[in-house]
Amino acid sequence: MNIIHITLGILLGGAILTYFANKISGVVRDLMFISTIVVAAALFFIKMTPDTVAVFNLGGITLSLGMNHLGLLFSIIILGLAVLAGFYSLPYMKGKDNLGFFYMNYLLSIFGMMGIVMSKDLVSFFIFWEIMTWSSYLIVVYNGNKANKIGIKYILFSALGAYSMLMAIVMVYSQLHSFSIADLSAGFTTMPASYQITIALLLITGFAVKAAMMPLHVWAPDAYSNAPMSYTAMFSGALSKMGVYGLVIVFVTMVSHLPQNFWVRETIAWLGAITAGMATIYAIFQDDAKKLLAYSSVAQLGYIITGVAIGTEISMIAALMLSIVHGMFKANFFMVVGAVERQAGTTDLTVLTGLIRKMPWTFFSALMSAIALAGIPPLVGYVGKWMLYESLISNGNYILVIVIFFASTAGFLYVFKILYSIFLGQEEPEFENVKEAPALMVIPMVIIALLLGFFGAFPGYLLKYIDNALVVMGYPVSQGKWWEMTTLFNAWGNKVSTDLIMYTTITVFVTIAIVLFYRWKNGRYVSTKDISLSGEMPKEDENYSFKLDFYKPFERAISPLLRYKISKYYNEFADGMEAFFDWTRRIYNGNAQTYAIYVITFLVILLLIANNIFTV
Amino acid sequence: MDFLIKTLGAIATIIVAFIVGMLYMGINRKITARVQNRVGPPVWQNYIDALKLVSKKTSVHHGVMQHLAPAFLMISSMGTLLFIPILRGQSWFPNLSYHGDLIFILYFMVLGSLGMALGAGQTGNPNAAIGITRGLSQMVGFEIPWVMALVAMMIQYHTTSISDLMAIQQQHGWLMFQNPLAFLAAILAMLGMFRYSPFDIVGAPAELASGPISEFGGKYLGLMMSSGSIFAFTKLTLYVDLFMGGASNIVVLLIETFTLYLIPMLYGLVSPRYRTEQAIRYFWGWPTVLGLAALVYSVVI
Amino acid sequence: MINDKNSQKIVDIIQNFARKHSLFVLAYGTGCGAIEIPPTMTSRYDAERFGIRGAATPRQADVLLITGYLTTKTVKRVIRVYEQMQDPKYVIGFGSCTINGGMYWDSYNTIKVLDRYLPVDIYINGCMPRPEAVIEGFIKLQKKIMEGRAEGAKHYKENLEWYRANQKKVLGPTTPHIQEYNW
Amino acid sequence: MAREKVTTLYLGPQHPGITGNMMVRLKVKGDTIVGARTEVGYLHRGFEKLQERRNWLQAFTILCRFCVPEPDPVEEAYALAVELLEGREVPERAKYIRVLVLEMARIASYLLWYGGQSGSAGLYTMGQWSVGDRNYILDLFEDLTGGRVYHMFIWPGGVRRDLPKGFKDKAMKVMDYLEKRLDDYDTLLFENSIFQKRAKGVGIIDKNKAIEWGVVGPPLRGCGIKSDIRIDDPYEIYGELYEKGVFEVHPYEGGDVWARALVRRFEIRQSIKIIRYVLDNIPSGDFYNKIPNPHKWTLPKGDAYSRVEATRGEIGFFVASDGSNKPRRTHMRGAAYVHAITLLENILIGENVADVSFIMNSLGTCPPEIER
Amino acid sequence: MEEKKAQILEKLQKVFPEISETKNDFPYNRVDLRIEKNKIPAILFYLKDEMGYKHLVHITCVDWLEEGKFEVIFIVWSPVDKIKVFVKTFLDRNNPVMDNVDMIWRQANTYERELREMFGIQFEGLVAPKEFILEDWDDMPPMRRDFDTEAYARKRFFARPGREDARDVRQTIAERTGEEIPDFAKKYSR
Repeated sequence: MNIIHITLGILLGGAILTYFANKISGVVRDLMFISTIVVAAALFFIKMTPDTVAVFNLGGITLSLGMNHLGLLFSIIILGLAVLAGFYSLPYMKGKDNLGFFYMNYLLSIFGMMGIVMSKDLVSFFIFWEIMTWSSYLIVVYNGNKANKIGIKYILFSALGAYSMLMAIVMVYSQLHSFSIADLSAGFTTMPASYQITIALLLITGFAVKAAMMPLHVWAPDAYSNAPMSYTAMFSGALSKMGVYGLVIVFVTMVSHLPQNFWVRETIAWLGAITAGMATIYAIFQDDAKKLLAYSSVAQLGYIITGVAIGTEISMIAALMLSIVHGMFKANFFMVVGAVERQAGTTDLTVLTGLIRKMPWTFFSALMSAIALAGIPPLVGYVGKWMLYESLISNGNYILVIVIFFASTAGFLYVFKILYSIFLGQEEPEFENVKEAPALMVIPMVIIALLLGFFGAFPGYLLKYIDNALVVMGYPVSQGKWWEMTTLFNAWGNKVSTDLIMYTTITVFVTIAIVLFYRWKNGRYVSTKDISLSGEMPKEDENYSFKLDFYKPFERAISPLLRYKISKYYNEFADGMEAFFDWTRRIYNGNAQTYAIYVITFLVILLLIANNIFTV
Repeated sequence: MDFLIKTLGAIATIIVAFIVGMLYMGINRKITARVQNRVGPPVWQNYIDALKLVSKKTSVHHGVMQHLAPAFLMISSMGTLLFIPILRGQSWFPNLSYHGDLIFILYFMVLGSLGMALGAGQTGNPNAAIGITRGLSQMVGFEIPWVMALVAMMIQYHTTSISDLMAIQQQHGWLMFQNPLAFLAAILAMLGMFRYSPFDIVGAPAELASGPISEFGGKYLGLMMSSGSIFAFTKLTLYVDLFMGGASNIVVLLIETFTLYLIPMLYGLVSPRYRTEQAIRYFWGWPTVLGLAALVYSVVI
Repeated sequence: MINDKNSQKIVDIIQNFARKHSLFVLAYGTGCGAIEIPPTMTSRYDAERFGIRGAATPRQADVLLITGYLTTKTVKRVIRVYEQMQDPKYVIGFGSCTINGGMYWDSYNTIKVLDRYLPVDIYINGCMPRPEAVIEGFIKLQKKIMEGRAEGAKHYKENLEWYRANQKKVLGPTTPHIQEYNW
Repeated sequence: MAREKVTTLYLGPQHPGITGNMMVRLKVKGDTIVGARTEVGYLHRGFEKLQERRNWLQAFTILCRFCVPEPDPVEEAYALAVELLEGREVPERAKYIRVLVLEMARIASYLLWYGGQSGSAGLYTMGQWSVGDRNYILDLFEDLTGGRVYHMFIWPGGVRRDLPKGFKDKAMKVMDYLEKRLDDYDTLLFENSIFQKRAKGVGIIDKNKAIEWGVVGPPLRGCGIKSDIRIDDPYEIYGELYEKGVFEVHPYEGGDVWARALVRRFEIRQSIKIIRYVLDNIPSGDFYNKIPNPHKWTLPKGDAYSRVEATRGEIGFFVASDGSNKPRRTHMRGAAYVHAITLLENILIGENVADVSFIMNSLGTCPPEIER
Repeated sequence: MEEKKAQILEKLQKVFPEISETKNDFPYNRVDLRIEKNKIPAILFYLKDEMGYKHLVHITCVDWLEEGKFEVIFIVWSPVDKIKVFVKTFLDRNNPVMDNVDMIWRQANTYERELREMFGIQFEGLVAPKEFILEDWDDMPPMRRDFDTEAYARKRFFARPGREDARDVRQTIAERTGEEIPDFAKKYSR
């Protein structure tokens, strides 16, 4: 009985108890839910030491779990976000139906994720992966019938990923007669070359689905935007990182030994960059805050995939840094949108307007997340971006830099769009009674916002963990070579001092703010109706906020690019696929029993594998 | 003591930048007037304008973001100034130039635009919002050739530090001759960066009634004007550092920056304004081709 | 230190000097006088010599130049624009029509006496005043500013009720709510 | 009331881009215009009512305020209408002087247009040059009429004054100067690729519908239709001049801003040619067929309508008399009356916000002649 | 030109026997005709579509107060014939209602809005915002003959002293300052 048993046990037990507590009363359920997360997280962070190992026995298969520094890094993201989003979801989900079910799945998906990062063999990895997938699927369809189609898209793509992963596992087992990941990385080079490349590609496919890489991203925007926002914070912030986690392992342990190493890396890096570019462009033209952020998540994951795929030391640091930071600011952004949805009743950017004075704290955290998302110094989003660029440039991927840079610059466009449309612009009477979100929702957001600033000045606190994780993966210690507590280095020895940047920024800002506040009484607040409308009076039925087709000129400029709109073909493809797999729908119809059958089928297959049925 | 000297040096740098930037804008107005067959205002007109704007008795705002917009602008103008070397090999102006590099500068220069955009957005003026969308779109346009030129230089000399680039130019000669393609791409991007005609689409008066700044008056406008002049000097100094090897004393610096400043100014005098999409396509046309050529050149060399 | 009377005087002189030499004129051609503004601003007459330049919106402007007659429909807009301008602000009545109605003395749609509705600092007479006259008017205004006598805005603030009553008389009971003017 | 989703953008009345004191209420989606409505009335002085209260000659003094950039064609239209109504003959010399004045006004107005068109596109140097050079024409006017902007020169029955001494030399000098300058303008504006990019394909008027829609003047000639009141419905000596080949009327195909700009570029040179010819060939004789005491000057009952080609297009003047010494009714039709309202509202749909002011300038919108 | 003018009238009279009064003895290219108000759209359609009078020059109205009538005049022009046709009709001043013609020429819409506002003529089926030029107008339509603009201006606006009697400014100045009006000035003053 060690901390791994305890954590997983608390999470699993908490999930079941929460479901039953719902029958008793809502308060008990909420308490159960939040205490499960908090206790699990607290125990985990206090007690967990790397190299802890645990073994479960499950019907003939031995599931071995363990913790290393890479897993620890990702569990920081998972549990950290889980605590914050857990508190957030209490007021957010208040008054909705079927909450026991929701919270159970919530906890189950955390359970799944924690299992993944602790898995030491492929079977347990796969089992936890599926638990995570199903629980997240059930939350995606939680919002009702409309979500069903979206859920089917999600589960179809996940199944694709799962099947390819399963196939890879079968192939590994057929070669090595072991499920252990350690054995896999040790014995990978002994496999035939064709097996090596096939296994690597299959696993990459499986993980790329979760990480929403470009050809496989189609499910992501819908699924992200349809789950309740308190879960999407987890979904986009942590769950998608499981794909990154898988990719990191694949690239470190397998791809680097491949003879086709270079081409695989380049291809995936380019796919990541194209994901970033295209998803950014789609995000720019979204009119719904959730959709916009969903596409933005896809774009950010594109940077991370590129970083992972390049696979040099600094690019790996960059990718992991970006993973953590993306988890923070994107979770925060989704929470902001959730707060706005709860308070103002909509997330339609063409309807929302002028909430800044109603929801100042929400705006503050949105602003901080936006600056971090755009990668602007002095916030922490900059650190990862900087390292990514440096790695790409020093690695010779010059055109890739330009593509990523384009995506990043175009990112300012949607960042501004979402901030402007929700919080700025005209203050209209229909949002007159909007209030700031409850404290339980605001505090997690503000905490993340402040953390973004803190890590911006002292990125070393995060880089320390990343460094440990890299050492586990076989990279040399990078502290002092690539970073110090407040300084970043590139391949040529040039450096950036983050704390100085932060201090300078704050000094200038505060000085000018004092100048501005001097003789404060000369300034006067006027309402947004008192603007110079060319001398005309504003009319009630006319709209002076600029909302529709926000980036029309940009759209016109890139219209040659948009002509080959991939999503169009994808939609056709997806439609065709849905029609073709019409019978599949009967299986994936959202009915619990069918999923039970699905689960059992997978387990049976696994058991069969375990008992050497498929031995070649 | 060291800290004190640095602080004083930083303040001195900012003051010099303010004075020189304002002076350049005054000279710009004077030259514009001469080209237009006029006498034009005195060169110190801009100082008077700024003083008047700051000494306005009232200034209204529509909320905290508009109130703080000049502060955000100042971060990127003053901050960038502090992170680039002003003079080469001098113990004067000892600022923070050794703690930032090109990619950092690239991003840091955007913060002001974002803050300004938020401030203008809060006014609720539709003209301001349209102006911002134009400005951000245009920024995506000119950043591409600009970053291409920078990457070309980085890979040519294997450094991202501005002071290193300056030192290298001491040995090898000016970068504008070492990699002329990158210089051309950067200069064309500079036209967009300065937002003079034909790229003054953000605040086009005849179209948007001065766009984002249409609700800013009094001290806000005055501070924004000052920030603009500091930023102009900053950008020029950055170009001088990158392509003309920096300057060893202030006179050379003034000559070099002013020569560069003439390019967007004179080009603007005889050009009508582009529409937004035309401007973006312009930047993605020849400047980007030049930038790519510069990349190829620096890889080959 | 600022509160000290003598230093306040010096500050005033500096500020008045700046205000005098930097007049941003709001681009609002209210009447036919607008036709002489382009010549005034362009190459032969070049008002920019004196620091006079155009401003696009009322927030940035110092001088409201009423170029000619004001119809009742325009009066409403002009008042709104004037109240959106920032202190200190000046009004110049341009052309005979602003002084006494000019040739529209019996028109049913134009106001005759501008200073009943807005505080006018300088009148420029003539129909139409030549660019030289316009520049002369501006220089008169500059003198007044330097002497600290161009305090139309203060007068407007102090006699707001009287002005409001006059405005109401022209604009009628359907006068729309004008944004609060309370500083 | 529910708020609309499209953004409303007011272009005017207080806006640097608007031509005069009017307003275009734009409904925009992105920066594409999906609806436009012109609102006028900011300049309505009730001129026609005031003219009814004044006698035939006093009514004339108000006229030049109808359209400020170019007052002379309005005076000409009124004089023509009164002359048609009364049947009064105009001496030959007066006709020449009138043509001289009208063409000078045309040049002045086109020079202002150069400024407006390029200023709305952000090329301020052009405006500074052309508006500055316009002062030379205004100097000539001052010499000739005593007024810089308002001339009140073309009276019913002739013109107010004869040509002053040495006027011909001065005018010829100005024309020489202007011809030189016009080449500079071409270099700066018409050969500028950015201006061409901006102007081509913007604000297109359908050629087949143009006449029905009431398009007149340079915009109609910019649609490729050869139509000019000076040759279709000739007044003064324009018919003769055209037959003698002193000036030409050249339509340009396209119907966009660029074609309209080319029309104006061509016509300003034609005006210089006309002025040269008139100054060279002006006959001697009387310049004024004197009218009786204006207070007792009555016109026969009836109505008349006169048409004059101004720079913006056709200007018409309707006068009705009840036999007394005051007009019963006067009514002016300006080109902008159609151009700035029904035409503008329709061609703006689908255009860019950036081009509104540009298109308005190319149509020659002049609000005072809409609302009078 | 004379024959052409006669032909036009002849052709029109054949199709529209209701034409009550014609006049084509002008010494220039103009033809007049008068018709019942309910035939106006028909004749304008005919002129435009069949006879090539494509260009609507003008729509105006004259208030004949003494006779109690409004005279509405449509002027059309053919670029081919180069002749103006004046189509006139009388409306009852107390009930000025007539048909809307903006489906023939859409710019007629503007003219009709003006006539509706300035004379109070109602065009049946005219779709346009109520206000065109005037804003918040509360008196009778101002272009009617019985509207006294001077009295209205006196009532509504302030007048600068010296101008309220609308007499010669020079006289006022002379009275105020004791100057003599010079003879040449007196000659031209009323």
